[in-house]
Amino acid sequence: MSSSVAASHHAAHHAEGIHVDHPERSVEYQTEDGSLKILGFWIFLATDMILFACLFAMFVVLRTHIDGGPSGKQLFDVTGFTEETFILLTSSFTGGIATFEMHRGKKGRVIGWLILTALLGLSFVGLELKEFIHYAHIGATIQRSAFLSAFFTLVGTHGCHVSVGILWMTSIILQVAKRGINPITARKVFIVNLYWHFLDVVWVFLFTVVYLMGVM
Amino acid sequence: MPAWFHQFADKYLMWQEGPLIMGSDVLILLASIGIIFTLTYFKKWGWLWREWIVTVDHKKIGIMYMIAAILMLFRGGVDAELMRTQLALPNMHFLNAEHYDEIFTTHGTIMILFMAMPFIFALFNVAVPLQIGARDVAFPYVNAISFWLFFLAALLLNISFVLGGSPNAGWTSYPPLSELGFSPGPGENYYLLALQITGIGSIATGINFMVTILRMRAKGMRLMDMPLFTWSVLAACVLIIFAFPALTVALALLLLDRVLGTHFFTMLHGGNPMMFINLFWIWGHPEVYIVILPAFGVFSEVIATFSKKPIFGYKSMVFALMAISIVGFVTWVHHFFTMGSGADVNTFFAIATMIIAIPTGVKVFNWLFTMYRGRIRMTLPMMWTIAFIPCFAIGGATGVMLAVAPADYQYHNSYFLIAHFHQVLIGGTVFGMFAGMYYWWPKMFGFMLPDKLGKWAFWFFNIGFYVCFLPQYALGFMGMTRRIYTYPSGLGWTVPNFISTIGAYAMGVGFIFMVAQIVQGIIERKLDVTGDPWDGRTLEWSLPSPAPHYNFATIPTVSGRDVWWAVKQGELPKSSLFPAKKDVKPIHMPKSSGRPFILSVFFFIGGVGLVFGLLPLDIIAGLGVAFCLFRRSFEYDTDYYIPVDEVVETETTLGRLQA
Amino acid sequence: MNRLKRTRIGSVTALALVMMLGLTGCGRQYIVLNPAGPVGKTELHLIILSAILVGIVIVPVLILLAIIVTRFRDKPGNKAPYDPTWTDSKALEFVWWGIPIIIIGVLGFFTAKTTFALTKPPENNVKPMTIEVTSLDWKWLFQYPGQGVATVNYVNIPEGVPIQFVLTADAPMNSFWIPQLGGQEYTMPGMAMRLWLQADKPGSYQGYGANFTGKGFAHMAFTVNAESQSDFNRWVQQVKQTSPALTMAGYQKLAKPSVVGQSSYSSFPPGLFNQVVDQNGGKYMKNMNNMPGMNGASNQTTGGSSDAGRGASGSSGSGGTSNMAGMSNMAGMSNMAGTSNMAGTSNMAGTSNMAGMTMNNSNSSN
Amino acid sequence: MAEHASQPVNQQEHAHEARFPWQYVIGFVLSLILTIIPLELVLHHVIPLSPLTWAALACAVLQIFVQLFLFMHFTSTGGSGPAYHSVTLTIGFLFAFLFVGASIWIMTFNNIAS
Ligand code: HEA
Ligand code: HEA
Ligand code: CUA
Ligand SMILES: [Cu+2]
Repeated sequence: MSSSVAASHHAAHHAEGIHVDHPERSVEYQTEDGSLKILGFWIFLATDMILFACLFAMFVVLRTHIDGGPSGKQLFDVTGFTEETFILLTSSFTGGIATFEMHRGKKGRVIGWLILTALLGLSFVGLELKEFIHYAHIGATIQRSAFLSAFFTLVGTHGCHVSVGILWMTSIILQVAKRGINPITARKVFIVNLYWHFLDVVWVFLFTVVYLMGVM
Repeated sequence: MPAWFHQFADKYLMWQEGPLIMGSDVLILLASIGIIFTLTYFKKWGWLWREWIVTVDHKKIGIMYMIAAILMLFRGGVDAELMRTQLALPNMHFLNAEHYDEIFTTHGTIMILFMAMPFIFALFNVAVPLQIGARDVAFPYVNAISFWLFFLAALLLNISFVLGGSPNAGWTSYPPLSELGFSPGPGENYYLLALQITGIGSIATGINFMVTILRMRAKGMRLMDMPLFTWSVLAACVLIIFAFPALTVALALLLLDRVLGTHFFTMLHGGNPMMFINLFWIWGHPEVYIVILPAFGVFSEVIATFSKKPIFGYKSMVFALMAISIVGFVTWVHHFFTMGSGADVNTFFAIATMIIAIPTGVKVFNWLFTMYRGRIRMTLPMMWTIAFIPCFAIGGATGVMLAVAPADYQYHNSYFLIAHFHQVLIGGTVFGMFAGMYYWWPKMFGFMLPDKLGKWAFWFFNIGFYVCFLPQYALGFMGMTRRIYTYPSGLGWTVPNFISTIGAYAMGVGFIFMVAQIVQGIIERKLDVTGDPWDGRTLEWSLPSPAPHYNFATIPTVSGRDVWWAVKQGELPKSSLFPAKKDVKPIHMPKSSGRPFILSVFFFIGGVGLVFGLLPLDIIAGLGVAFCLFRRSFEYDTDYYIPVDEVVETETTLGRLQA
Repeated sequence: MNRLKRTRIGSVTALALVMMLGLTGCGRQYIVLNPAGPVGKTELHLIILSAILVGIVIVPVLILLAIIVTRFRDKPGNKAPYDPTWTDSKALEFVWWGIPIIIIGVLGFFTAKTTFALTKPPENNVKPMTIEVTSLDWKWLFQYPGQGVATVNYVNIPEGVPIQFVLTADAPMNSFWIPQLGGQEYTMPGMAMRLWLQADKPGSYQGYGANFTGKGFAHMAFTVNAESQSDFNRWVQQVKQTSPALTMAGYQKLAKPSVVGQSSYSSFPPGLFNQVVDQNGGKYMKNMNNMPGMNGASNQTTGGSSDAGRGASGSSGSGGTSNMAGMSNMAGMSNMAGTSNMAGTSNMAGTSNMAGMTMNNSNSSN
Repeated sequence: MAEHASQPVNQQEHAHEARFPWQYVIGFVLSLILTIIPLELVLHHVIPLSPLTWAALACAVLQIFVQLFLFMHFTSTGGSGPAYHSVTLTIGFLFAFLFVGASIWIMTFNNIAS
């Protein structure tokens, strides 16, 4: 199938009303608009990175301000956050495979891997929620101390990002299912995966700075 | 009157607070009725919606930004006049402390975020795509969202004065003063939400223009061929992208403190108020360069055009812009030298701050030497530009004096500081925006503005400026601190304050002349038929005024800088910039959409909900935003084509089509 | 035509006038320019130096502008050269990169030098004195740990003695400024900052709150009376004999938002200042000192007298203009060592009980 | 028509991932290793605290590279022009670390030996 590429370039020029500007490029970059959006999204990731950096700065400054309440060492459960970490790492990998299959034009597999990724994401969010509820239950609420305010906000912001990612991925799964892989859906798959990998990177730092250093 | 109305009037319209608020209530009501009546009477609602609200055309968005910015300049200016009136004499009772506090807070906030920012965005939109030979910006739909977010955020902040009370903790809003315990009531929430909403729009604009400039330049235009205004926009975008997220975080955390009871910046339970200040200035210092760099870009264009000479030291100019934008990120502590982070910290940030003077100075010298051996034409844009140089040089020099950390222990929060930043903000940004407005006015609207009233405006504003702000340096040395609503007599403060107030009134008169000039221009409508009224040098002047909605029928081919000038000199063939009939292809254009507006309205509703703690409104808003985003994601039919015939016809009428 | 030039000249003269006013005798009012102590003098020297240095570039710029704008106008018969191809000059670029670099270099050098110098007491031979300053809504409380007295909205100091003001706030942050003695420093809740000042001659000086704290902020001025050591001692005795004591309840009343006049107290609750610092967050600094990872974070100062460390909770080594005891505590990664040790120590439990001592200005929702 | 629309990859650009997603598998394995190392180090307290902290941070930084280069095609633009995003992100990383590092420095009690 991938051998028919060259031949289908021009045929696809206006397939589905999609104006392919650059048939020689990798599929997600084939429309000019798509390649602009990918660059734009990278830059958005840079801004999001600064956002997380500021939250990290806040957390690091407040991490010892426990106001007589529980500290990270008392709260954090190693198995719990390790599980979360491995789930997210795996989901980053499965998301990557989805991109890989997208490049090979395998619609069914793309959908499959994306569903797997979203499910992993969902279980990550579930575990995190469970963790939060547990903390709140034992009195470690966001209002308890500056440390906990910073903790919940930093980790929670990441969790919100993941949740948005899941909704977004779902909408893209539907679109791929409906329209197949074309330069537009391919771009969407590519971008949502950029986002997903980025969240994985952020989590690695949460894992290190919040959890590991918390239990050190 | 029914009881509920009384309650509403007392609690939210704050009628018991006296004539000032009541007057504003009535004024706003009358103005709104007037606008609604006019639109209805002339049957303009449909027109407003079709032509403006749903537009994604960068040229129209630019115009809307500019109108909003001028309105906000008026609002902020009235605030300034009120403050100056109160300060004219010692022990005045024109405003009480609460009102004065609200007024300087909204003055600063509005001037920086709702006047300077939209004004630079206006010029981004008006000039950048035309200067680089693009059909629009990279993401026209997002561009519309940015505008409407800004617009509704501005509305949100402006209704605060008459609905629940304005913020009153200063435009810097330091906790713990801005925390719930010390600032109860909705005012501070208005500040946090309005800034948050417009900030999101600004980040989007930063990304948008960065992608536009990096990827949508005309064929053959290398980065080092770009006009300096475009370069300045790129530099400002770098600043926006890396600075605004810090503001987002600072505002969000303070909001959490206020609505959710967290302890980021509270005094008790381990909060650390200084961290807000740190985050605020991580954004705040770059922010002042965000609003000055585009002004620098305007000056570069104007000086080259009206000196009939290419800009002197182009490469140096580009390097200086980039240097300012990068070094601008490591100076933020100079706003709190006196919070005592230690001598090593202060020394580092002091020297980093001073270093900015070097590239800025290089720019000043290059402007001077562009005029040197040139032929200077004293048009309005050029007058504002020339007026900028001494004003900014003095303001910059006092900035360098502030950067001397131990000396700043004596200047900090005094009127010396107030004088510094008005010199750079007005003498730099505002003069720059005026210059840019006059310069591109014909390109935006297709007609020229009459000179005479503009010159009156210029002189009143300029002389008024010095009369207003030079005495404030003296006040600083006399120990007058900022943000005091009144002062006792006998300290020597009376005379300088009185003079300063006279200057402020003169500036107000200048502003009125400017408005009169615009009104006269609209009535006279002296059309610019050439498209190149200033004998310009860059690509936008090769287009008719105003440009057709697709800008360029065919994307021009560019080689080198100042191509339009080169074409006029016969150094480049006209055919490289003008369309040939055989090359015209259907033009791919984004469709208009009402969704950016609707989306922003949901943000506004959410904002109101958070300001007053009305959960249902927040839920509606959240669902509305999510719905809009999903609809957009599933929308594939977002573009249309302008057929060749139509383009050919338009271009033929314009007389631009080449054989 | 020449109007532009005229305003330019006008503005330059106006500025010169302002400067002149400041430097000549008629400028008694220019208190920053008439310092009455070594710190203010050092700062004034730096102000003058910086004004001259920036003037070296700015004045030529203004003159150049005036010349260029008059000479190169686009009018018929202008004989000045017109050369649109002259758009670059290595030599000139060198000049205007070079000269500012040198100027900034010089200015930067003196800035660094003075910044470090001002962290030390202005005078080494005289035994310094400590005064603890608390900014409240909207008044200033001064406590004299050595003398045992306290005042509100005025402060008496002996002349010729370096005073270490230890600053905190039990309200939104303010800034403590006595222009004629020297520059300001913030008062911040939970932190004890230090500011060295000294008056060389007796006199009465204006003090201001320089950072906005809300409605009553404009009325937060205070007076500083510098007098001879014997007069000062006599004053202390007088206060001790004639003034009431400041009780805890009295402090709590004082801490409520209000604008008040001057008053004096013959004594104050011991440890009040430290309690205030602690309760607003200062305890985090204290714990730091107990932490094993805190190596090298506290050197004993030479200049600080025996009571130098008293005011600031636990941070013993602070001779600085600008030390932030009670500030956050991440002195490099090594500090993180302390985190685990810290949790639930008795120390922590003890201090947290203090929260809520001054109830009226807690802005917590708990 | 689905046939046409599915535009597979340009062979030169992505030749290396034609059959088996080696790149992703290697990346995944590396990310697991880089997570397990600090975890083990922390749980078993084998080295002193300060180097331990730095080691954990170093592993986290290495993970950035794994995700960027092996998963996110960090340097590729699919042939659409210079890799502006790489420059932007690199500056972004510098600023991110600057903001965190400098904030800690600023907010830290600085003692000037005098
Ligand atoms: C457009 C906005 C703008 C611009 C461009 C600047 C430019 C500069 N600013 Fe200003 N600043 C503000 C807006 C701006 N500022 C605002 C709003 C505040 C207060 C906020 C608040 O507290 O509310 C502030 C506050 C502020 C402070 C904090 C003071 C305090 O709070 O105590 C400091 C301290 O370093 C400072 C320094 C500088 C410096 C060194 C520059 C430099 O970039 C200036 C460089 C320019 C020149 C120097 C002139 C041209 C150069 C030459 C002709 C040749 C070379 C010259 C020399 C070698 C001297 N500014
Ligand atoms: C771009 C930004 C900008 C601009 C353009 C201005 C413009 C002006 N500013 Fe402002 N200013 C700030 C940004 C700006 N300012 C900021 C950030 C602060 C700090 C706020 C804070 O502390 O939180 C500040 C604070 C500030 C103060 C200090 C208040 C205090 O600390 O107590 C003063 C006092 O004189 C002042 C005066 C003025 C004046 C007279 C103008 C003039 O240029 C205005 C000119 C007037 C107009 C353009 C409109 C004219 C109006 C009419 C035509 C109507 C006529 C009506 C009447 C006469 C009633 N400003
Ligand atoms: Cu503020 Cu330490
Ligand atoms: Cu600044």
